[in-house]
Amino acid sequence: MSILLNRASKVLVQGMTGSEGSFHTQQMLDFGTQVVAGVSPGKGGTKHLGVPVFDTVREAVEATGADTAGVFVPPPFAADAIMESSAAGISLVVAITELIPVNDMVRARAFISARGTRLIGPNCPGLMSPGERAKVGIIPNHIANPGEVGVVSRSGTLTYEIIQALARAGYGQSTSVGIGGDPVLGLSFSDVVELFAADEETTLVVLAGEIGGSDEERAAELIGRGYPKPVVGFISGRSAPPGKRMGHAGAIISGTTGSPASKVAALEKAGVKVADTIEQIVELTRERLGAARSS
Amino acid sequence: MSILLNRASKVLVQGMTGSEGSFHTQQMLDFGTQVVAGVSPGKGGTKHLGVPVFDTVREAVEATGADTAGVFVPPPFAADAIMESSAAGISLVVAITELIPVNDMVRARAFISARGTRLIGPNCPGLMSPGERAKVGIIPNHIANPGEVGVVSRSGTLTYEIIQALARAGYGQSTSVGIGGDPVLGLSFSDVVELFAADEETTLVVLAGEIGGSDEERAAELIGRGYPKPVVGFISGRSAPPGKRMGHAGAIISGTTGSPASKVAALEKAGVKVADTIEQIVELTRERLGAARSS
Amino acid sequence: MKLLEHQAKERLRRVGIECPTGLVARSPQEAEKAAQEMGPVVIKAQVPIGGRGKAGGVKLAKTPAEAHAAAAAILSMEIHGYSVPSVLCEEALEIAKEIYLGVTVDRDRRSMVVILSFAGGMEIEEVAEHSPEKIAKLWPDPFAGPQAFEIRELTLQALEAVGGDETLPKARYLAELVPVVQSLFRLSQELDASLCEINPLVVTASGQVIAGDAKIEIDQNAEFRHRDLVRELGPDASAATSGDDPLEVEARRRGLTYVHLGGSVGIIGNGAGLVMNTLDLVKQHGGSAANFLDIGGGAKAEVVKQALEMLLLDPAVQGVFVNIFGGITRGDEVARGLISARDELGMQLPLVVRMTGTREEEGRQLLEAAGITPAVSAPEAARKIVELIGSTGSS
Amino acid sequence: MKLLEHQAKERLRRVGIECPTGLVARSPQEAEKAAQEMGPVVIKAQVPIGGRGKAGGVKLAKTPAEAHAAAAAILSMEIHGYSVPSVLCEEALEIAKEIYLGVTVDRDRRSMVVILSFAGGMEIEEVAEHSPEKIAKLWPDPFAGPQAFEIRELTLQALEAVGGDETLPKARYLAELVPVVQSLFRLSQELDASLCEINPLVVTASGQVIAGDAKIEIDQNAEFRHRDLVRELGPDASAATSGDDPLEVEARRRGLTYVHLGGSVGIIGNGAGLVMNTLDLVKQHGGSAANFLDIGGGAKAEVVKQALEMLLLDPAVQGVFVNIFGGITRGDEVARGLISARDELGMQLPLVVRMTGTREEEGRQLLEAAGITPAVSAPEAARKIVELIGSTGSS
Repeated sequence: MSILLNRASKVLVQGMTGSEGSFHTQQMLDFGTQVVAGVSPGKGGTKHLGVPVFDTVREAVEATGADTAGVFVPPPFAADAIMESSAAGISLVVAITELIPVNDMVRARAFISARGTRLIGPNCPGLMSPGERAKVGIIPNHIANPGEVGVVSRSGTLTYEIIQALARAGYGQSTSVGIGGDPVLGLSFSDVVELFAADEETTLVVLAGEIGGSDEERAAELIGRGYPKPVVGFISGRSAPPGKRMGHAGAIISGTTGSPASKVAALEKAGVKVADTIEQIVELTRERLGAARSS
Repeated sequence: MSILLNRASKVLVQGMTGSEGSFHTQQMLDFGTQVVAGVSPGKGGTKHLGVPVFDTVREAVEATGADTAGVFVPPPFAADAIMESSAAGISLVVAITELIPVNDMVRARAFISARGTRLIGPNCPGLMSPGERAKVGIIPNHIANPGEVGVVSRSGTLTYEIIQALARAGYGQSTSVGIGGDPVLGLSFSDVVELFAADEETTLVVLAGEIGGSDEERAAELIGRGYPKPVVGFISGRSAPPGKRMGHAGAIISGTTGSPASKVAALEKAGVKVADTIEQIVELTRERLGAARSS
Repeated sequence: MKLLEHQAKERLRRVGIECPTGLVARSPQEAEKAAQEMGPVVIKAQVPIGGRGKAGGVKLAKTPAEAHAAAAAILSMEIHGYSVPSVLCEEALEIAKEIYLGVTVDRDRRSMVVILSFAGGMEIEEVAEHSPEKIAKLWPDPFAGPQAFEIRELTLQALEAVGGDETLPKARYLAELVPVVQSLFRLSQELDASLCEINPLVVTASGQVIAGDAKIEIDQNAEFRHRDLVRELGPDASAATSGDDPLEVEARRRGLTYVHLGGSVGIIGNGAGLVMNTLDLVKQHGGSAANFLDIGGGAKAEVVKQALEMLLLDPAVQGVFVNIFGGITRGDEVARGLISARDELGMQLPLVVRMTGTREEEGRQLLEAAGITPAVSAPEAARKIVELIGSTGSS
Repeated sequence: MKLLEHQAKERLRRVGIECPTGLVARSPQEAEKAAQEMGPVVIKAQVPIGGRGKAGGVKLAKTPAEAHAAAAAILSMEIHGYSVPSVLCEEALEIAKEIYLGVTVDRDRRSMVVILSFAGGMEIEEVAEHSPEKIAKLWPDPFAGPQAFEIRELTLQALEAVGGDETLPKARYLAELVPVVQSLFRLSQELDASLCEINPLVVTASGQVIAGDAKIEIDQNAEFRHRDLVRELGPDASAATSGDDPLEVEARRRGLTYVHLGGSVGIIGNGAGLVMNTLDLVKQHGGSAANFLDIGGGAKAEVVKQALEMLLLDPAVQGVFVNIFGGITRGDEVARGLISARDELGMQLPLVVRMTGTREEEGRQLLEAAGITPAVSAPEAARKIVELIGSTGSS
């Protein structure tokens, strides 16, 4: 098993005919993902990469039964694409696009929340369930490794680092989820941590946070109320000077929450071992799980 | 019994300290209505007509448990008042105010629908349950008469005519509801007719429509699918020339629905006897109910 | 309040909707000059009423001389009762396709509705009546407005409804209509418009999408939010909403809800339903109503006086029937207004008053003291006024 | 993109929020003339940075001569690294009360937030830190915006939080703040502002509610929707968002996501999380990072070249560590950018590259062909660059 995405998931890709959309759809297909439709307004009725293309998500859903959407459309149109999938009944939307105006995301988030749609991202690497040969997003195929560790991270590239380091030590992933680095996101750490709790395949969770916001603190609260699996934590940005804005990740340290110290303290209070380096994530995982079984 | 409003209803009045609000709140109190609060921003903490006044509906609801609101505030502020009551958990809002901009009402209607609040009006006389000594709105007290007829009408003054004519013949009302004459309304004829179906006290329903829209036609459809009580219909505006706009009631005849002929035909097809005059409403009521019992 | 075409297009331009270059001319000379600057132009009567095309109020002029002649002809016209103070001289478009686009209120849905049809142009009303399936509709969330994806869905639906349209590639329609619809909707909200309509939305031979004509009507209940616009457009714009009848225009100037019907019994009542029923009663008793006049809820004496004055402007009125059932309206206020109006205006015509409801007794006493006997019921009052006017009065 | 005070106030005025009369002066003479017209004025430095009051950039001038002197002093200042090209001469307000009002993004709530406090003015940051309970917040529906009733509830909450305020009667506060908050929110939406702030919102001795100061910052991701504004404000406004560091200003001019940190190891990476982790790694290995520079997802060779060029502008940089983990970013693109930049810029400093992920192999081959050996892991790369720079390099 896995969370959010499995071999039965039927994926459509919004913006599939664009350059990024094409490249990564091919990667998703190569990985084994059931990509059943592309959506590009005006190109309905054609095929691309062997996948039928539709003008609207609604048509794609009606024709193919798609339940999951990957969003690769450019920033000015991305929030609309997210809302379109939600309105058409897609249950999980994965928005890869970065640089979406924050107001657009505030509105899209309100729109999809009212319709019960789950969103991952935006400005995220997406998610991958290696044992299910299913991925939506841009996590490189070659680092995937089926296994028992659930990974949830804010950052894209850091997620890859962690997956790769775990893989080298022989630990695979049930599902890896990059929740994204924008100020306004879909699923939070808490949401994903809760999903991992209920997933049989997952035996340990790696939570990789960073400075800014208080999503890590809230996940710590959740874990502190009793969590059935070991959790390994990691917080990046510890050497960032307070008050410096670290890129469009919107990582602004404000008040006492948001600082690396606050996040580490909250996690440790909840009984989470917090690693100082990526190498230490692997060590703590080994400590908790014993020698790798999937290697 | 009655529909929507009974002796247990706790009513707050928005705009109670204004001239219309004061006058009609006194009438409501005289009728026996439990008016538990007034809301006038800035006058919170005072009393008016012996009733405590609050700055916000939320405070009034918290302090008094009010569940029903009457809106007497001027048109520019009326839609906001409706939304305020809805947001504070009021379950029935009765908006008397007329001349509210239609866009305001479209928005208010969407707002309250999302919260499950019932709205009567705007631009309506409100409702009255004589046997329960409860009224919200402006239906004159002296015409009230407890009884078994449920009255639902678009027009305010026409409602009074009908109540009075029925009363003179000895028929009282379970509840009389004026749903209002604006283009964008809360409860429709269908909604009220459905409520009357389930009310034990009500043995016959008088439905008084007018030209414009297709609410009467849709109520006829509902009745046509099987309705447990006799219904007497009436349509005013039969001598209005087609295409003439009859005041801010927004009564524009468009296409084939909306015309008096269409409405009368739809009602008759559903088995509803349609009266030509108010006197005939009384006659048809007598035909269906026999001699008045409440006289 | 209706905007003239050129006023409406000015608003469309402000929200980014493409409109043809145009100049307003108040004389044939100005029209000639415009044509000298612009080349071939269409000369269009600026009147706040539909159907001007069929009435001859729109002419193509290929040369300045033709522009002069066309403007002279149109400026001397009367179109459905309106004189033509100005014409709009617009660059002539090479029309490849006419689309209908409108935003208005859908009372059955309690919502705003966006209406789109690829069978646009002058025949849209016929389409609406005989082939309503060719019209696609969208009911947007009033706060969010129509989203881009919703407009693409609407566009596809409208295209399918006419079996497709090849004037532009599908991708262009899907892209071009999104900002036009969003801007038009936004404009309708900003202006509190009860109608914002572009008909035709023209696709030109070169593939440009541009507003051929535009109608904007402001919700009269929302005029308090648009004082500047009311001032800018002047009282005629407000007055024009009710139609082309001079009495109705006058009534609007006075702020009264009045419809001229042409009979001999002047009607004043409170509440649209009651007034409509009063019309029905007068007809049932063999009379003919001169008008619909609703003084609304809570009318004060001054409004009643204004209403009576209004009725007396209609030379066909031979008697007046006042029908008041007081809820929010109070009998004493109505009585005071009637008495002072009758006295000040020196009214000699028969006056029948039926009054009941709130402060009925006080009103009745005032009327009786002034020598006016109220009727006991509305049907009785109807019978009485028809009797008093006599058979000569019915038209 | 930050607006200067006078630019922000111009926007407030357009949406109906009252602001003091003001004139922009670029010389002491102009300030003197303004004071002659306006009477006593406040002279305020127009710089895109907070804290100018404490830095002496705001002076009261009671006479034209004082205005001349104050403007001369302020125009020759440097405030947190910014020269002062102009001052705003504003009518002096008789301040009875200072309110804080702001609209910004609340990332924890995934929402816009309206912030209101009756403990406004210069001390708001202290209030936020030590008495956060004195600040009231509202999270409006993003489509509907704050409703009037919600603003009244917010106002009451803010009043209660400070134990009431008698400067104005409660009814006036409830009435006056509604349009100000609604207009400010609408403005924030129209401008895609990440921050719209009025601090202080002044209640004057005569009871007028008026914006004393205003800050507006536009979301840089939304600048594509505000091309006109970007053009109007010029590149300095965009550049100012990241702070007052000249290197950061320059980076913004080049469109790079860069933060100056002051150490000796120049850092380039893709993804904020990875770059932050790279900083941590450098520190863990005894080095000090010169900067944060995130080339983002899918960066092309040209961007990589720009990034390297940027790093070399920092004289403290003694070596460069490039850390790329390709997802949407491709190794070959990064390699091409690095090689051409190194060659064109004639870069002599140590360069350590760690590259893995999408098109890793192609990138690695390109680097090796150009004589750059990639490190096998990020920690190894960190160790290597710190070694190459040597102990003299760490600050």
